[in-house]
Amino acid sequence: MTLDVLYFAWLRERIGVPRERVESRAETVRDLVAELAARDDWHAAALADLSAVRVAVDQRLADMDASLAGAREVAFFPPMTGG
Amino acid sequence: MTLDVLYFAWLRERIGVPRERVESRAETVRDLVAELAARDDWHAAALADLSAVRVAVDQRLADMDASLAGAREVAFFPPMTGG
Amino acid sequence: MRVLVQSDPFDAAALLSGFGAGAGAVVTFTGLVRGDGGLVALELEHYPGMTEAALSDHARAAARRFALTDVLVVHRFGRIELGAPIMMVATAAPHRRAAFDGADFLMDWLKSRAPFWKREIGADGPGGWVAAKDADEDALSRW
Amino acid sequence: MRVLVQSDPFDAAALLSGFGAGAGAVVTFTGLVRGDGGLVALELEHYPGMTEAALSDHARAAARRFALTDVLVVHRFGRIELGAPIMMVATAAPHRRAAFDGADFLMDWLKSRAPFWKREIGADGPGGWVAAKDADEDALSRW
Repeated sequence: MTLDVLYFAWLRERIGVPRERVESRAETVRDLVAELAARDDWHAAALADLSAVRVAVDQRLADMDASLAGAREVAFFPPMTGG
Repeated sequence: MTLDVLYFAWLRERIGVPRERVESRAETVRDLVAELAARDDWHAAALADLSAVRVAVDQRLADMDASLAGAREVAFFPPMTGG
Repeated sequence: MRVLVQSDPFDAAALLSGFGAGAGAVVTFTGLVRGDGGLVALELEHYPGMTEAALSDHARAAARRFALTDVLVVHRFGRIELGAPIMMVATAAPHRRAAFDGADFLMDWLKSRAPFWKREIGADGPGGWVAAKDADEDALSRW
Repeated sequence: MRVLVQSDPFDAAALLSGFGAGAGAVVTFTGLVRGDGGLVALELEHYPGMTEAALSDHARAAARRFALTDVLVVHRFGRIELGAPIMMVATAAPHRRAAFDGADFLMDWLKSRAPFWKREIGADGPGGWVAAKDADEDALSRW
């Protein structure tokens, strides 16, 4: 499947792009993280500590075990600091 | 001693005046209530149920046992409903 | 710190201009005349002299207790029409918890310790005095 | 109910004009850029699309949960100078408890669930990203 993968804040900076389109066979977010981390050192470093990473699937907060069935957009970002 | 006695809200209405100057020998607020209640039926009726009456001595909230030594102004009123 | 007791309407935007400069969090509470059961206005009586002193004392106490960097209290008396603001408190603090708690505390105090008395005005003229609520007394005991 | 996500400054007085008509209680919370340790501005990044949807969902959830009669949320992104407002929430309800709790709940949620990320800007340019606080996560677990 084709996924738009978005990065925000320091994840965007470390990976070097705000978004990328990827071909993926991932069934869950965790599978996708493994695929992305295998791409290069920057992805691997940014996604090394998942306790510091939050995820949204199709713009809804999700967790690492969330299914990607039917998903189009996955975003990775640090814990939010709004307000 | 000479005291200015003030009434607010329904106490003012039932007693019929917003303030009056009284000569008093009261040592406490409770003594003053007894003196006032002895004046006439209106005072007696307004001050009959002290659970519905609050008091301030020299513009500070007080209770029925508060001393009137040195006091100049005593106010009686229902529970407050500000805000 | 600023305390205003007045019969005129107040301009909230003007009062809040520059309020809490340097703070990270500002909370305001505004109480308005709500149209229950044919009410057309409220008439507020107060205790001139005591009101201002009591509000100032309590604004200072709230500032101390919650480390507020600014406090504003404005409270009207006299006739206040349906839908109009009766009063406003504003609190400023470095962080949100103190600003919220300071405003909440001030409101609980104002409801049952500030010397104001509300009477309902209906279409036919003055109605009854608003009764104090046990819930307001209970709210105050939280602090 | 109104949700605004914008880079421009907002006019709080204009947004609050007519807000909560018919309510008895209106609470507002405003978050401002506080000048800690040489900070001259904040830069806020957000997730366009998700931000608006998440804020709207949560404003509706707060309205339902606390029986609010009106909710306003406005949140800026981009560069925000020292002392300027970052965001504001306003809640309206018949009584003060619901208005306070609704605003408090919305703020706890916004702090750690709305997709915004703050970075500090010092005199020499961009500094670090603001770290999420455990206290904010704890605050959310109250509800």
